[in-house]
Amino acid sequence: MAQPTIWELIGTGPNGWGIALAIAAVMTILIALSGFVIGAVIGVFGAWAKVAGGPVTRSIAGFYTTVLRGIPDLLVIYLFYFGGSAVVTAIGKLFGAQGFIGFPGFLAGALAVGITSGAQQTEVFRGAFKAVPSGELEAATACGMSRWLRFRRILAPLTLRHAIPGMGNVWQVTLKESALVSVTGVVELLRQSQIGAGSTGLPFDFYIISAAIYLAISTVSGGLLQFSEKRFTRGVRRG
Amino acid sequence: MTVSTTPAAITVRGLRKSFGPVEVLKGIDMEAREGEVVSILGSSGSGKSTMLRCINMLETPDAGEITVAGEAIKLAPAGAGKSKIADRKQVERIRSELGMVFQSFNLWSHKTVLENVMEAPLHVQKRSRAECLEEAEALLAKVGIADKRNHYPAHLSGGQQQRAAIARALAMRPKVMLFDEPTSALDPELVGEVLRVMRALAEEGRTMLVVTHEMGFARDVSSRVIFLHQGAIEEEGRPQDMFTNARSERFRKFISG
Amino acid sequence: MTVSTTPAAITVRGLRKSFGPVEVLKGIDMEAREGEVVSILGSSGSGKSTMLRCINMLETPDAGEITVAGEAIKLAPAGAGKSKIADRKQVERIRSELGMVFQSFNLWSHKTVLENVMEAPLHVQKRSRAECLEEAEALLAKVGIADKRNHYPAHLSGGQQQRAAIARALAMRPKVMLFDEPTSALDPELVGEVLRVMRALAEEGRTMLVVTHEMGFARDVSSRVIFLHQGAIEEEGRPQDMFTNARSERFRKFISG
Amino acid sequence: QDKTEIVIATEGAFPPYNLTRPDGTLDGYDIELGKNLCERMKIKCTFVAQAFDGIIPALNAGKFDAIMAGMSATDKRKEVIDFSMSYGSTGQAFATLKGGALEKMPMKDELFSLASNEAGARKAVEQLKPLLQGKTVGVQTASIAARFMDEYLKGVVQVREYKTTEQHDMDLVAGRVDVVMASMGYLMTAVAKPTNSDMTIVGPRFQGGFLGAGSSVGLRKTDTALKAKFDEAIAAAKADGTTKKLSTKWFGFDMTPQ
Amino acid sequence: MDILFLWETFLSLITALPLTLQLAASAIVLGAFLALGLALCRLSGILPLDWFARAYIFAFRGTPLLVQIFLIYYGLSQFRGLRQTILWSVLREPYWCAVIALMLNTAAYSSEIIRGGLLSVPFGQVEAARACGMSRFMTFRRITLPLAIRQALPGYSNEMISMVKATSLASIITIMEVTGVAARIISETYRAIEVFIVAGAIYLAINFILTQLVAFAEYRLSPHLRQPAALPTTSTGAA
Ligand SMILES: Nc1ncnc2c1ncn2[C@@H]1O[C@H](COP(=O)(O)OP(=O)(O)OP(=O)(O)O)[C@@H](O)[C@H]1O
Ligand SMILES: Nc1ncnc2c1ncn2[C@@H]1O[C@H](COP(=O)(O)OP(=O)(O)OP(=O)(O)O)[C@@H](O)[C@H]1O
Ligand SMILES: [Mg+2]
Ligand SMILES: [Mg+2]
Repeated sequence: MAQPTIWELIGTGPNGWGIALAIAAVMTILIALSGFVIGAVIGVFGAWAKVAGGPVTRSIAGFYTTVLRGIPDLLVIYLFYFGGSAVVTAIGKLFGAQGFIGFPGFLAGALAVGITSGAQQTEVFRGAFKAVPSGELEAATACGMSRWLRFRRILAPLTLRHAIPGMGNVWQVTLKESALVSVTGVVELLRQSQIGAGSTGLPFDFYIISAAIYLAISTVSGGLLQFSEKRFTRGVRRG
Repeated sequence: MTVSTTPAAITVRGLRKSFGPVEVLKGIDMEAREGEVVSILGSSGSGKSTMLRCINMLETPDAGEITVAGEAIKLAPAGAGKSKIADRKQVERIRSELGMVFQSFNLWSHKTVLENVMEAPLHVQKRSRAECLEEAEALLAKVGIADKRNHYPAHLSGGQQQRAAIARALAMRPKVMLFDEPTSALDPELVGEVLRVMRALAEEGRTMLVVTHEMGFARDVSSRVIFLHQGAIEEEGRPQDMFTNARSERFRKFISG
Repeated sequence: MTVSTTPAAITVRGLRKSFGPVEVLKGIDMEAREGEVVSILGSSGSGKSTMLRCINMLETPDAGEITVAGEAIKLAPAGAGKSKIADRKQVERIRSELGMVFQSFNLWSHKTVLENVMEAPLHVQKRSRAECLEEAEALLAKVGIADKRNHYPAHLSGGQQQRAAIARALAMRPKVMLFDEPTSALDPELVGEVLRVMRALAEEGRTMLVVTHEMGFARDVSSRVIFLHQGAIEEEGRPQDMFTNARSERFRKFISG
Repeated sequence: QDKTEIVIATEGAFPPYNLTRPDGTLDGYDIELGKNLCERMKIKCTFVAQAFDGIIPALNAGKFDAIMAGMSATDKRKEVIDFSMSYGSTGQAFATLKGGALEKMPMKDELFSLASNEAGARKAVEQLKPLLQGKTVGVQTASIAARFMDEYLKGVVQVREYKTTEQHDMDLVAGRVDVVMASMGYLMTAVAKPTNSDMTIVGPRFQGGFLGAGSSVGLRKTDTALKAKFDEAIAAAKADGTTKKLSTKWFGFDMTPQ
Repeated sequence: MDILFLWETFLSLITALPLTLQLAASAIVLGAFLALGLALCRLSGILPLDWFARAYIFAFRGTPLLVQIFLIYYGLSQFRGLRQTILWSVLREPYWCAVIALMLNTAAYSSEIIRGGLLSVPFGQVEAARACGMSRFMTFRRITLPLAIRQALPGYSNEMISMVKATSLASIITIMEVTGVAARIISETYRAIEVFIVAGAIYLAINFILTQLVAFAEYRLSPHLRQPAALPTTSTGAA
């Protein structure tokens, strides 16, 4: 049995897994991105509920973050995929996702990833919020800003300033977590590498290739994060 | 209290506020009529800042009634002898008519000086950008920091920050201005400058509550002086009366330094 | 410049500092002899704070020489017309002999007032806890905030914060004190109190550099006055000379307000 | 409920039973045989790949209708799903490193059935015990090989469980384990890999009993009609030599179950 | 649901709990030191250190932990040369490989969280420390770090929780911690949901205790953000 080289493996020739890996990488990005965005929305509301909510909303948010951060992510995905099949189908109709991916496994995965990521982002935003100087918020309050306006113009930018490193972490975690979605039959990057590794008997080549692709995705997203970190730390004085 | 026909811009009745076990305001009654300039004097920790902050509800009073331009701010009991804001929309509306200069400036650190000044007119009052810009530039020129318009607050000197804060408050063209030691970081020359600006505002009929340690200002510009001592009004009156002929022993000691 | 036999506590020669394109200090030469109280006057933005901050190297000068108690602070060129600290240990040692009161107080928000005051004596100077505690309590009593000893800075009024900052600087028993507007948030009574404390320090032979807007202090307490204008020393001299008979037009205008 | 179309799940990365070609198509013994069976049953079938972890729950959740993934019909599995008759049986074998202490394991290539010759199997194990004493054995987690270690060699060997068989091969080569046990069908291809050139199959083979009746089609318990059809088709494929032909093609020997 | 089965599962899983805790604790503690070092390298302003830390964080955050564990355990053992060295006595053991991989991974994430915390410290407070002659180390220890920890704690609790959950990946290198045992029970019984629920409950319990500890620490560390409770007031009135 002649062993293909790593270059042949990533090529598009007869032994080349290039196209399959590329499709899987796109799938990984899609799952991670939708999960992250869902998580960000949940995170904002979660943090808001924890910081400004009454006792009831606070305990709901507290319960959510404790449980969702506390249980293994795989369990969440399993519950969504097997247990919540009916719910997922209903939501799928609501979003009209059918035409796009054509497989509820994706939806289950993205939602499960989003909900776990949301619990983490809640904590990140809450921590960042606490670092905002209260005087600057008072100044906004004092000039009659409504809660929403104050949030949008003052609180959000100042919170983001402190939240971006933490969000970078959550994004990286989410990106990796997308791999767990493979139990729903979605072929993302890690699953594709396992298939390749199993089918060819070349586990190292495939793991190294997938590591490289993950790194490439991180590089691009890392660049974007650094850009936004620069943007949001305008006006900060440091020795 | 002087009887007058001018309507009251601000009325405070029985204002009480505690922080934890310490009662900081022990029942304040006062009134500022339209166009009046009221100086609030008092030693450090006597509750001057807390009083201003209660007027625009940055601190919620435990008890008492605050009326701005004839409209009483609605409070609801919150248990344990505390109150809470009953109608958030009302408070927001009222706040947008009260300009405040903070003792510690509280400029928004992520915005340049110009952006700080334009923020509220543009987004709270929704005035046109061109108009806001023009007015902001004029205000910055008036307080003498037009050349710093594109600096972030962290890169300003103390006096420049204070002037930016004053410009920011003025930019909202508020009916009532609350100044918390607006000249503390300024040199005599600038103090004179800022006091001139404030005097002009007073002449336009703007009501002002000014916490200050500038006896000169209290004496020469204000129409009434309130002296706070340990959370209560110890003495109040027209400046010419109070500075020459104070009833309170405490106040005489205070102004003699 | 007055010739004297007392050794110089602080000497500044040719001090220059720019922020970006703006030159804030344009070659400052000054000297403070031991036991001298030097008032630094100047309008807002003239570079007073920057000058103090350069003396204890919170800002690294671009050029110039700073000597504290006969010891020149070592600087190394850092390219592009900038310098950098050459010997960090030296700077740390020198700083521990310079007390500084910041214009914006900069109290440590995670420590109570008492902890703020005890921090440096205890951990930098490694004095005994009992001694530090006793001295800290005495200082807090002196500035009148002994009852706030267990409060965190966020729960203090402006004047209380400023007094805590003064106590913190004094607790190190520094040879030289750098005060950046130490009375800006204080009422006249407290200003008097604090100035008395400072005068007592001066009589103990402590050297002081005081940025101030209090003309009274400059005239009555200080042994020399420096007037900064746009980053350069416009005039300096003994207060009695300068206030009655200033050469500089600019300074006359400044003090007339 | 006569189905005319079904979806069959396979693992997709377990050659030679099933594997994925670079272009994404599935191939292997399971797939070729499966297509053949479908033709016989006159049912249109599609193959999908599904990670082994979730494959049985997903079958029961209705994500597909049958499993052909080199899966042995064990008692435990039978509690949850049904199996057709076996379509391939290779038995469990040992592999070790060339030149190692265990290379000379006796009874090479002898086959013991736990079903028909329990006593013989026990005797064979007794003979191996002194040789295996204190050795570390690698097996796949919860596989029938793991069960075998538990029933016959408990206390004699140290067992390490791996997620995939490939991983225990790597640890065998690295020297972390002394011997591995896995299905003969798998080991035949494993020792042929260039990276495993030091690996060799040794000792006797075992099959039957709890080791299962060999690879079978996994089906939902409710799909009795489908099970009957599969049984019929498999019997026919065995009878006309299709299983012999295909297993020789993929495994190098005939693994048609007796 | 079958209570007896759940109970039996629980009994088997709980035997693996000490191993899970041990793995998590060693990785978190060792990782914290490494993380602090990395964060300081990032902020040191010394270019080679900064680049080293960036590259490290990039590599370890950018690739899935699963791949890292795999490459450290199986990958390194591919090198015959390494198997001859003393290192092999450590790397031979799955346990140490798992601890090393988890530690290296958590250090990358934690260092970004710590960096975010360090950057959020108001600069004036650092200046005040410098001005009274504190050495850089003392400023860091007495002022910057305590303030940074308060800010970073919520994000860091995220990371600790992730680590507890991440120990589950150690099962791929034959370590029989809670998930390893759970996976075995699942592949014996195929009752994935039930087993996962029991395992999930165990992880949740650990993480719940962990979050409570962190929340308690956070509460204790931030009295300055709360209204003063009944402080011992020797009230003599204002000055
Ligand atoms: N970090 C900085 N970056 C850029 N510009 C700065 C920075 N710090 C100070 N400046 C500028 O340097 C000039 C001098 O500032 P400095 O704080 O020394 O003034 P000052 O004399 O203390 O004034 P004040 O009395 O208002 O405190 C100001 O114009 C200020 O805008
Ligand atoms: N958030 C708070 N929590 C607890 N105590 C507070 C808080 N804010 C203010 N205080 C206390 O209330 C008292 C009054 O404070 P306030 O800021 O109103 O004083 P002030 O009159 O403005 O003094 P200054 O002239 O020094 O600014 C002070 O003793 C202060 O310590
Ligand atoms: Mg105040
Ligand atoms: Mg200044």
